[in-house]
Amino acid sequence: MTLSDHISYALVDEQDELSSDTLREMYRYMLLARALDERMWLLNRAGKAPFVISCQGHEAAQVGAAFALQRGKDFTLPYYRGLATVLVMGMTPLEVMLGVFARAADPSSGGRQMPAHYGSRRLKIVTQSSPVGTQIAHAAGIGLAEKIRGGDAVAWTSFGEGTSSQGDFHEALNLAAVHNLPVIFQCENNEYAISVPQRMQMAVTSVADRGPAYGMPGISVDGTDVLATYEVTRRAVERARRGDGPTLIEARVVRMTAHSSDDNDRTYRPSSELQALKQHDPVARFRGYLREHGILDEVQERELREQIGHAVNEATEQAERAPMADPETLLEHVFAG
Amino acid sequence: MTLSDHISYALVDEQDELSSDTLREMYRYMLLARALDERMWLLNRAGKAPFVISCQGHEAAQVGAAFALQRGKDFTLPYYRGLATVLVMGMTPLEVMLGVFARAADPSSGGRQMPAHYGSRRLKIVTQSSPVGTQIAHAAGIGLAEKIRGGDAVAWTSFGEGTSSQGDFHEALNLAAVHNLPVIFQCENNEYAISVPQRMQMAVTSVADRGPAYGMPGISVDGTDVLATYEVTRRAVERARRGDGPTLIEARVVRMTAHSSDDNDRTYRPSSELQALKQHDPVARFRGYLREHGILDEVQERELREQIGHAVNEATEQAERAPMADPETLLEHVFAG
Amino acid sequence: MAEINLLEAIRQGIDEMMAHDPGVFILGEDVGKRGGVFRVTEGLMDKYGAQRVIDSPLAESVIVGACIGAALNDTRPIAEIQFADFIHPAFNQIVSEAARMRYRSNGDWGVPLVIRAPYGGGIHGALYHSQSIEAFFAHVPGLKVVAPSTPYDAKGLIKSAIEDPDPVLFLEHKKTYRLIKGQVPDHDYRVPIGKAEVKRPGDDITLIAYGLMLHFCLEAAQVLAGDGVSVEVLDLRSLRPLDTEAILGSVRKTGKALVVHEDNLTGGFGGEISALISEHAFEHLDGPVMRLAGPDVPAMPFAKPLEDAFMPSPEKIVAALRKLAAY
Amino acid sequence: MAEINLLEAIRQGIDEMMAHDPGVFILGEDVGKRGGVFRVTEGLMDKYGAQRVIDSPLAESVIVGACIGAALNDTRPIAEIQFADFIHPAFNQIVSEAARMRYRSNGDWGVPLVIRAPYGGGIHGALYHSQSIEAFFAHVPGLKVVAPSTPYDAKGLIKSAIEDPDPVLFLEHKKTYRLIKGQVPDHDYRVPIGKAEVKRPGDDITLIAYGLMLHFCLEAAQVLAGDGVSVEVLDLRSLRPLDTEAILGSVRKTGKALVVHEDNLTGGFGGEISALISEHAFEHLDGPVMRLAGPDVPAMPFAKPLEDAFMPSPEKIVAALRKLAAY
Ligand SMILES: Cc1ncc(C[n+]2csc(CCOP(=O)(O)OP(=O)(O)O)c2C)c(N)n1
Ligand SMILES: Cc1ncc(C[n+]2csc(CCOP(=O)(O)OP(=O)(O)O)c2C)c(N)n1
Ligand SMILES: [Mg+2]
Ligand SMILES: [Mg+2]
Repeated sequence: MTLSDHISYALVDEQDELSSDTLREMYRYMLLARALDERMWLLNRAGKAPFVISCQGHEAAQVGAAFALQRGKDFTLPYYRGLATVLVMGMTPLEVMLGVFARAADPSSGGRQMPAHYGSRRLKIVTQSSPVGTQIAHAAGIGLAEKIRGGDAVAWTSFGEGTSSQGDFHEALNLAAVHNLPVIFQCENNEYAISVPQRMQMAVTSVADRGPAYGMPGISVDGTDVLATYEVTRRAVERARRGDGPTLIEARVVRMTAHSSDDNDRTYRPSSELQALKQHDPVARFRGYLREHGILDEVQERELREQIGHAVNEATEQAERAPMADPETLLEHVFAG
Repeated sequence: MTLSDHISYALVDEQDELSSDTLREMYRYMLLARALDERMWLLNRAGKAPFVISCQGHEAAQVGAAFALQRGKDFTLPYYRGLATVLVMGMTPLEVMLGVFARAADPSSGGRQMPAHYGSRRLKIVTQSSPVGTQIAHAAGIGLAEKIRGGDAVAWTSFGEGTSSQGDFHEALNLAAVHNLPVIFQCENNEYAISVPQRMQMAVTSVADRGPAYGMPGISVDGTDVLATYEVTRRAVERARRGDGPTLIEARVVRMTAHSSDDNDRTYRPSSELQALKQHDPVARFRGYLREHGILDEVQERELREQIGHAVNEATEQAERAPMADPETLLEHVFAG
Repeated sequence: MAEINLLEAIRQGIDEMMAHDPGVFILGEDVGKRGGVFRVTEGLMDKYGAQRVIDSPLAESVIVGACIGAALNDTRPIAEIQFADFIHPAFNQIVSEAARMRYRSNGDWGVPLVIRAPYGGGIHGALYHSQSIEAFFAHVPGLKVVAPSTPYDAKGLIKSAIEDPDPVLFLEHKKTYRLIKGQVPDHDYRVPIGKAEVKRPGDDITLIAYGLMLHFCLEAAQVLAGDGVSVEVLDLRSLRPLDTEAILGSVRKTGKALVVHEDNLTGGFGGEISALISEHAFEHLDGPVMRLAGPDVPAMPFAKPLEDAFMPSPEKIVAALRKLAAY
Repeated sequence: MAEINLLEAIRQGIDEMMAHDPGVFILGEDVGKRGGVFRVTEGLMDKYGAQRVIDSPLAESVIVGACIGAALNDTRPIAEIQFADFIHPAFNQIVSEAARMRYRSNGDWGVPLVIRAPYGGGIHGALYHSQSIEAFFAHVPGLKVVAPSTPYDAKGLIKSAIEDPDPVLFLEHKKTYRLIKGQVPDHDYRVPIGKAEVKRPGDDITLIAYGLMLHFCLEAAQVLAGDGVSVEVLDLRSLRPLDTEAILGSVRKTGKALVVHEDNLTGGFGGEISALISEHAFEHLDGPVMRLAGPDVPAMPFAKPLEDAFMPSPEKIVAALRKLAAY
């Protein structure tokens, strides 16, 4: 039994008032993302995973947003921090771990890409590259095709605040606004682009300020608050499905780790800042909320963690045992057929 | 005697209250630009100039802005509609006509580029290409170098509203804002990019709306009003010289001709609109102002027109007689030395 | 059968595909009311509506990028780049994205996209309206690059390109648009991507070209016939996939080869063809593989004497052929 | 004389030029506090201040575009592209602008700009952190392209590049950064742009390479020496301007040539070299000019077995050399 069996697809819908089950399910995804992420770092330190890049600190923003989308219908174009996004959209821990180990069965790329370059046609998670920002244009195009074809699916894409400096961000938001396309642009602002702080990246305090410059709403939300992110995304999805056009959402988050396993953020982040990070942990925050509101008790929490721990172990072991791609396959899939 | 001998450099300074002489000088540049421009079309229709692209309708925006700059000190990076800009910055009618005829002595490119791709190192008019928007980044870089070198020159660049859709616009304005660079971005909004109307180009009514999204002032001005354009530019120049950073100015203008001599705007512009264009003629408007305020009488006007007519004739004849580049020179200037 | 020019052939091909498949649409600057600055898409907006013939903002990266996205969402986009010279802002989207999505997703996602780009000079277009761009893109695995020279091929290839499951860069030589006319059958047909064609058979020298240069080569071959030299003219039609067998087959027969392109010599696609020949037909060579190409200057000037000096011409090709024949 | 690695050599070269000329400055992502993701600029911000070592926004087009502007305003900018793979958004600024300003202004304006870009694979960088990009840029007239393989050359070339009045793309093979060490003199010196160097003299085969491949070629040549075959290894160092005389001189002597690069085969720069040789040294050839290169797949995969299968290796070079020797 893998964890994915527990996923209740029905929970991912557009309801306004979230049931306790849904809230616990959201929490479960956040915990799962965190557990997988932490495991990746362990594997990296153990020399088993040459490259790791984290979603730690972004879980609430991603889970909140993804719960406002419809799995199997809406397109997601997450970036490399999108682990929690792809989990909610249906990727299993095993599938994720196959990517971490770059195995042949990695659904994203068969081990061709670095880990965290998620993709799955089945789940409408669009294959992602490393050059930042290109997916923002693809999201606009998916929305354009949806409009041409008369469908009501939504394209949701995510990227960092550093990436909002790329020309593709500008061109894509502008096009989406001109044509009222059903697209949601989620900027996960963690205030750093590797070592470059936000004040060296832009002269405004919020990326959301740019929405109106394109003629679309720009909304800044506390991205460590899963319910707040859910709610703004839900409204943006409604707006998009109604044909009223795109929304830019800035989710303010924290990057709780170094940029990646190749980085050392102590060289550029003040230690006081590093120490304060834990205070903004979105997982802890949501746990506090659930406990406070009596939605999650200690027993449930323990069960959940055990379940997840088990799933992560199993996924890790299974993935590690899976074979690498045959060198003969190097030449495959340049073109179709 | 060429017309340039008449140019009083001192007039191009930062004074607040413009003297009558200065106002007449502004008018003279507008008239000159118009006369040269009209002559180019005649030459085109006569089969003597294979390509013409116009500044008609943009004269006030360009002359107003350029009078706020300091010739020989400030950099200009105009686009292909910048005839009036380069005249004020010191290019002579003969130099312009040498470009129209693509003669070897064309100071912009020696006949290598299409006409209207102005450039002159002596006059700090930066060599311009055809791919739109690239110069916006160069302007930011000139400002950056100025800051590094501790100078107080300003970089002024112009482009159309269509061009504001390019990624380079976004990246350059953002960089200029982050570093408070002494740059003025003048968008000459004539509501068309060839045949594409503004509403298909952007979902906002004014390009100036984008200034605040970068953390810089965005000012929309009636670009058919030479004095209004002068005034907003003067303030932007002061701001830039003070080290307070860049300004985005949208000058609302009209494109009184087809996009270029290769275009036929009757295929996409309603005839009512075409007929109404003359009502927005910035040259006529400024003439009205000067007459109303008793700054220009009929005699002066006639003299000015005669002088200009003479200068345009002379420039045309001289340029036409000038030799083409020797084919042997094809391989020159790929690299220095 | 009707005689039409190359531009009309492309328009017809697009029109027929749009009529047949509602997923085919066009995105580009001035493609709508204006029908494109060269008029390739003229009349298509009236016929298929502003939803399928879309005047884009002036932004090439998102023209291509959005078309990639649209291709992923079950449509068949045609991106028009107004002049090939202006494709460079979209370089990243083409090279890093369109060309790699299938490979990087291990075959999961594909990008059925056509990018049309009018290229080439000799039309008084100056430095930025005359460029040949094929060398940049024919180097990119995952991208198909075609460059037809006749109306028949153009129509057959544009239809193949639109149907192709992978991204195709469709290069249209501006000077051939109205200059080159030819018979095009009334019935539906395709020209396969990746197949060259002998446009004039011959025995003594293989002359390899595409686009406008193909026509200059045919003229030159005619002149050489007068010299008693039989020149085989091979029209590549597709640069990627390249019809290596057709090239090698011809050269093995003739023993000599001249490659002609308008693009700058150094690092141009002629180098690839030359290298292939010397690697795989070395023993058949009776002389050096030669190249005739645009000189190594940044681009083609506006002034007529300079433009003429830049352009390869039938005369220059004749001179090179004579040199090779005499070898 | 001190033994340092290639990365340190580049840093030293930049440092010395910055000390000497206050107009030299660096613009790039993470070049400041972080000292670059590879640490090439480590310590330079402390030394020269945040005004001259500038952490740019994440936007390659304006990194290059602003450096072009700065170069026009009397400074000597060094643009760092974090990985060569990410240079493509700046393609338009490099190709249409930097490389053409001198030509298009008829010599009036020049762009003294260096663009540094770490390229190449074999470092587990996967599809987008491993690319070779030289073929795209070595095709562009008006641009210089260098690719050193030793610390000595790297230091001498970066200094020449910074002093050069024209734009230079400076390619640094990532795998050589710390792997390749060598003696670098204490005194000020330059290595001229446009000059190749024989790194190992030989008589039977000319082996041509640059960057990391040069070292693999030296290893392979050593193996062939054991076979009794004398291989001359030519390090191009500059791809543009290309030292044609050095190439032809060597091949005229040996009669055989193998070109090696990591970049994809088809349309790669090896084609140009092969074409030059067969055009200008045809009569001296005792065998086909051969190429060994990365296969024609969009890029180098992450999974080790696939990455290894992609990379040219000393063993593959040995095999190709043996085949050529036996010809
Ligand atoms: C076009 C491009 N340039 C540079 C890089 C190298 N790079 C990878 S991530 C990154 C920083 C991204 O910052 P941000 O967008 O804020 O996202 P975050 O990692 O903070 O979530 C950089 C510079 C890249 N991947 N693509
Ligand atoms: C990158 C690029 N794409 C396309 C073109 C072709 N083109 C030349 S001018 C133009 C329209 C420009 O419109 P706008 O910026 O509004 O300036 P205007 O001509 O209206 O003053 C286009 C599409 C170009 N020159 N460069
Ligand atoms: Mg960030
Ligand atoms: Mg306009």
